[in-house]
Amino acid sequence: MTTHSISKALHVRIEQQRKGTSDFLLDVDLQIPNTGVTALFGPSGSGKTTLLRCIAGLEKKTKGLVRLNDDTWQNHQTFLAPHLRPIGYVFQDANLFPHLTAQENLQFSIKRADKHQSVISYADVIQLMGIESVLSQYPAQLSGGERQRVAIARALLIQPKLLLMDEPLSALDDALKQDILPYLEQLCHRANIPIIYVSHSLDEVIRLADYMIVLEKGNVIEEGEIQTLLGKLGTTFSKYQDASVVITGTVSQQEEKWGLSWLCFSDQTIAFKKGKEQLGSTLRLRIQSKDVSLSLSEHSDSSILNRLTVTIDDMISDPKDPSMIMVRLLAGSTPILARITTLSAHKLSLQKGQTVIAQIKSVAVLS
Amino acid sequence: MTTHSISKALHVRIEQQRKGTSDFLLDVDLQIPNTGVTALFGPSGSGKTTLLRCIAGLEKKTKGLVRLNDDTWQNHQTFLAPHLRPIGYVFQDANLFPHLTAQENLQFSIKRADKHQSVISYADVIQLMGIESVLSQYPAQLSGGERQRVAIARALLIQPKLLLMDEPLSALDDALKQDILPYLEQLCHRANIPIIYVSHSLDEVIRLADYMIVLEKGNVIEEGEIQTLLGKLGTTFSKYQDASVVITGTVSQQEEKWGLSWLCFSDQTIAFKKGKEQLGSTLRLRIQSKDVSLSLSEHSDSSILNRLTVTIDDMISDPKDPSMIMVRLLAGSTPILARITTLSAHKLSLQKGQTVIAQIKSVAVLS
Amino acid sequence: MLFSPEDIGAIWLTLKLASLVTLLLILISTPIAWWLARTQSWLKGPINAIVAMPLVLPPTVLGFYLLLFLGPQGALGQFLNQLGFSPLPFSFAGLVVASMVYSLPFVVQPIQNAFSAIGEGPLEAAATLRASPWDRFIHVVIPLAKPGYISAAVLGFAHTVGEFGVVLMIGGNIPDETRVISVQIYDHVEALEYDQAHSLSLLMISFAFLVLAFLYSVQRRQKNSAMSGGLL
Amino acid sequence: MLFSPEDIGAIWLTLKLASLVTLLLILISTPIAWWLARTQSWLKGPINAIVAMPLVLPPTVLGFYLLLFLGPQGALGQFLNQLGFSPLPFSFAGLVVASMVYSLPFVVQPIQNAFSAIGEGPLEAAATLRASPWDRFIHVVIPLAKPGYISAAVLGFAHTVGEFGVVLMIGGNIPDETRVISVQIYDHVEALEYDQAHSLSLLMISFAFLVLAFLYSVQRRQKNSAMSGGLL
Amino acid sequence: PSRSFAASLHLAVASNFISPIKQLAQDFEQETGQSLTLSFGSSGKLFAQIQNSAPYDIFLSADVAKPQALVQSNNALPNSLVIYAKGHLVFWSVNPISSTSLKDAVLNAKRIAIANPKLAPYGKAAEESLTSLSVWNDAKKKMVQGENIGQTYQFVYSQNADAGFVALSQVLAGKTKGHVIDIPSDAYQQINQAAVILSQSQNIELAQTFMAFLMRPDIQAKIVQFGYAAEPH
Ligand SMILES: Nc1ncnc2c1ncn2[C@@H]1O[C@H](COP(=O)(O)OP(=O)(O)OP(=O)(O)O)[C@@H](O)[C@H]1O
Ligand SMILES: Nc1ncnc2c1ncn2[C@@H]1O[C@H](COP(=O)(O)OP(=O)(O)OP(=O)(O)O)[C@@H](O)[C@H]1O
Ligand SMILES: [Mg+2]
Ligand SMILES: [Mg+2]
Repeated sequence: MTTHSISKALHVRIEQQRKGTSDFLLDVDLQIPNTGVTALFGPSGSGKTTLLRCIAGLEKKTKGLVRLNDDTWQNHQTFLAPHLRPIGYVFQDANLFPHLTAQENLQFSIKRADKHQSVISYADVIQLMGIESVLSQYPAQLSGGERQRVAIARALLIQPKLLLMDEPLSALDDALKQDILPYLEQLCHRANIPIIYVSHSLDEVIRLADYMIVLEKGNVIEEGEIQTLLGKLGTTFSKYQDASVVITGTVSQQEEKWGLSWLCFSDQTIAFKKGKEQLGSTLRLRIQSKDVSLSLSEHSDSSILNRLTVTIDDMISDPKDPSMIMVRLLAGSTPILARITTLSAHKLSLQKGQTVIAQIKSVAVLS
Repeated sequence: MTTHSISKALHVRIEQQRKGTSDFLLDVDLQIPNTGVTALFGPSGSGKTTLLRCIAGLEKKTKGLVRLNDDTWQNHQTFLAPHLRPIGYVFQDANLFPHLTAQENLQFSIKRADKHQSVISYADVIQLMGIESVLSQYPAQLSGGERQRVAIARALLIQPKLLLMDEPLSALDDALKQDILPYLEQLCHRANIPIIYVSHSLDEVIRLADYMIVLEKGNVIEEGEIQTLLGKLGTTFSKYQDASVVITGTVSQQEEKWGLSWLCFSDQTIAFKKGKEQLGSTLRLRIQSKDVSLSLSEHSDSSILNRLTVTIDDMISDPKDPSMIMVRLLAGSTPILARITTLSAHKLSLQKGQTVIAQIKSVAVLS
Repeated sequence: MLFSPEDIGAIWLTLKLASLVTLLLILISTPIAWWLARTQSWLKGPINAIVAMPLVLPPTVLGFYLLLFLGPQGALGQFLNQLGFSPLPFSFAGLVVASMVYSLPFVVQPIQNAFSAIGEGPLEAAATLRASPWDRFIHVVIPLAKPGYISAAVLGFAHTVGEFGVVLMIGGNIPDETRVISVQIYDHVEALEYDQAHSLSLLMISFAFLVLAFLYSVQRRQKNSAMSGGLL
Repeated sequence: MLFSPEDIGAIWLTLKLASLVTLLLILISTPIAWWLARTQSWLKGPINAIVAMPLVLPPTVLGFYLLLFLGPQGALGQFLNQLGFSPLPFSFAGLVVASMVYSLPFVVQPIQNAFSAIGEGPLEAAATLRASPWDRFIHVVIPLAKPGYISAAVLGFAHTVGEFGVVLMIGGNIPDETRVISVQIYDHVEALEYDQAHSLSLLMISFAFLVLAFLYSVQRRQKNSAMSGGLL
Repeated sequence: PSRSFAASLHLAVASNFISPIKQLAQDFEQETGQSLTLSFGSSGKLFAQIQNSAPYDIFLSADVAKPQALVQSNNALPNSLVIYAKGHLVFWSVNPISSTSLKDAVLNAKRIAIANPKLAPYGKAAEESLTSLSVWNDAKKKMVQGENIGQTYQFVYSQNADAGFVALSQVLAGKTKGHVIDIPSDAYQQINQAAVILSQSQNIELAQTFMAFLMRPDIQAKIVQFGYAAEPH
């Protein structure tokens, strides 16, 4: 291991042995950006929860270093107790106080919150989480999703400087996620609270995260900016089927009538569902590889609005699934991935360097 | 309420008041098919868990009727205790016995299993759930996902006649889901064990379920065959964005080289990733509306293999999202949904009754 | 020799009495504690209080009332007599009954608290796994209530060993039948035979210490293997 | 009048003693129980056993040893004397100390079991919510251990009220200073004043019953509102 | 802690003398205006307390041995020792006794209560009486022992024992008179109860006054009326 000296970041270098029969050893050395959302991704049992617990100081026998910005929470000689670390923690199993009602659980947090940094308002959180009507119930009287929402609210109301969230939305339906995600997104960007976010949903991760860490068997196997990781062929994501790229550009046109906006990047434009973005603002869009098809010529009688002229940069077939091939395209300098059948690639005689039309059925706005 | 007299089905007619501050009342009258998977869908707090508990007999003060096939479990005069109902139950929070190791938890189930009906083998379940290495650990020493997998294994090993699963896969990553889902699918079709499956993931639901119930505030707001529900415009699914249809047909061609098979239905053929299906067998495929694009003419130079000639049956715009329009197509008599931008529909001047080409980027095999 | 034959008789008798009483108390306290832990009835408060009642009276006085109650004029005494039982006072059986009455609260309370702490979860899980109420009780409730049972056994056993007022009264100090160690030590103290009293006390304390330390260590070891390290 | 002035003095004294002892015991048992519930040390077994030791000796004998220990010749007695304390035996303070020793296990055990049952979850949650160890203890541990505290208070109070052997030995049966009801009843019985003994016993029992029944009912009501109906 | 009782006289009294001393204390208080504080307990317990500096002025024991031992150990004033009462043993039953002969009565009874001969002088006397009638071994089998004479009385009173050897003073004090067989005083050694003034008393003068009061013929006569033996035999 090397010694790092970046000051403005969450620096975690940890070794943590799990007593027990499966000799699990978490051994990581991470520099996590101190803004935005860092996704923690990995199969069940890979050590995600253990890592969060180490950062929070809940594992006492941890060897290593934990430092947020200039504050050392833990090294070979210090160990800051968990209650002195300015974190918010959403436990995987909610972990509400059983003797307190939902409201009292929140009050517990509010009473002990950092008064100097009141970024998060009670009314906002309650309304967002939709827990108004269950506030007087005890945890045993809440549904699974209600418990989880109260737990998120509780962790937010402590006004943390670092938010650790262990699969916070797993028990929630999509509609609710759609309400809560943008708030979390906004919050972390506005309040400058870095979030470490464990999730099994690649969708959620891509939507929320700027940085990404993939764990396997206690080791970091992939780490980096989400854009970089997503654009790379052959990363762990190939496992997760829907590889994507994120493109950044400026909003160049908006049409209220059609509910669409256009993003301009690398001399190309791409249409997307209009949201609250301003004309001229910078925006990130996600393009999933499975939404991209290729054609040799441009077809104007198709319902697919986005047809970009691109060159084929690379083609990789998936060893596990020979029926599919991943094609890396360059739209100017911007990489785009297309996942097509091997048969199509053959029929169209696709070659590296060839110029083709990338038809993009739908795009998702990221921020 | 009317009196039903269908004998071969799970019949649930229940009223269940939740004591507490939020006057929650579950009031349902359902005929659930006695084979296959029935998905229970609905926002957090809508009463899904409560309904499962009532069916299992865990709520004592329930008024109503529960009948599986010809066995009455509960009516105005009888109440079969939970341990006499031949069910398997996966609790939302795993609910393993804390004093027993994972293995002992499974043994607990095996010892009490129905010996006459040993459809589910221990070795299969252990291997499938990937819990071999953690069998000697206590629940407190398991990760969230491990706990959940042990709980599924435990519920399967009781050899139930009806399986109630409350968000069984919520803590698992996609890769693991991809392993477990087909097994569950297969199991329920082979062993004729009906499953009632609570899930927040529409993907999971569509993949697994044959029948579907949508709850809201304790009431059933939608109910029916999944194919029917998915094909209907304006059902609750419009909320969940990725409406789909399911088509059934015969496998008409297979090419090992390309890893593809073709399904024939209503005089059309459609290519899909080859799996284990046999030539000539009947199969179901799912087509998501967002994967379907329309063009006025056929383009043979496109990477999109599936181009069906269809007629436009109906067009509905989403009041919440004016940028998009849902187009219902008929391929012969088979409905297909396409979600395209309003702008495209306008540009192509789409009309009811018009014949167009439906380009389908990818399809998912269901069974 | 350090101990007289009388002392040794008393030691055996005490062990027999305390073991039997503890065993019986655990058996009868279990349903009582279960009922108290689970019931929603308004009777819970009063019955809980009644269970604790024997504690409130001084042991000799309790013994006196038991004597009246169990004697030939007493309600229970006459009843038992009609059923053909020989009278309880001044017999080993009588000692057992009296000790049980007196130690009941110490056994019921820890078990009851342990039962209450279990909650619905494990019981519901067991019910969905075809475990009948009895099966659930044996294989889920009792193992989960183990710390409560250990406390109950320790308090019940120790209290029976040390008990004395009631025993003296109901037992009548009959060698090998009702003269337990506590009485024997008391006699030594009263007779100013302090040396004998010291050695018997020491024996009793050492023995009890070893038994209890062993019991608690076993419990600790098991628990450690099931739980992870502590916070705080 | 039913009760003599002496009886009434004894009643007051008993209430004072039992309340004080219960209060002090709860205070000192809390850290002991906490340590015992949380420690991984091998000392846990032995110390647990030591806490239960006072139970094993007959009360009068325990009183006798306390007398030796606290008296002018005793180790602790001499030590306290050097510190300028007046001697403990035959004083109310001595009664308090002796009763505490004797009732200690009944207070420690239920609290300890309640602490053990809490588990790490709530403590960890509190720690991540900036609650210091002390804050966690007051606002999480103690409320969650409430049933244990109630048991502890009941057993401790009742046992102190009914105790008698130790009290008689250490206290010396001095009116208004160390003559508690239990001793007073005993004296009535010895003096063959059975009527007085009966009425005092009845008073004690009724009073204790009412207090306990009230306590338990309060506990029950609170619990009901927090939990849902039972299985089984 | 307040030691307010230093002003009054504090008596440690063996439990079997509770009833008489309560009466006598009233008499003494009326006579002298001095108040008495009474503490009861078994002689053995009181002895142990006195050895550990219990704040008593006078010890009224149920035997002679313990006061003597206190004198020996300088805990009591040597020349203050007096015999203040002599016990009178009787054979007592709540129900009518089948025979007037003590021997037959003993043989006919199913359970006989006596006080522990090792601890209680009345128990020792009972043993001597039974031995002198040569029925000790027969009686032993059906014997239950009370720790003291008070418990022995309760065994008989509750009718768990058919009969027992108790003090006459108890039978006279109790409400249930029952049936009595007197035991000749030559069947057992005298049950002497001795009193001493304790060395640590701050109130020796008053203590001496009380001892004198206790031994006064009229008071002694009163004690006999309570059921104690009249004169030495
Ligand atoms: N207290 C413990 N004692 C022993 N082993 C443990 C303990 N807690 C966790 N483990 C093991 O450590 C490994 C990592 O667990 P962890 O909870 O960090 O996984 P995770 O990545 O959060 O998984 P999931 O997504 O399933 O929650 C697992 O294999 C688990 O069995
Ligand atoms: N024991 C209880 N006492 C009072 N109210 C309860 C109790 N349990 C659940 N409720 C309420 O009943 C409603 C339905 O709860 P239920 O657990 O069935 O929801 P659910 O559909 O399973 O939700 P989720 O997806 O969040 O698990 C909720 O509003 C909840 O607050
Ligand atoms: Mg985890
Ligand atoms: Mg639920």
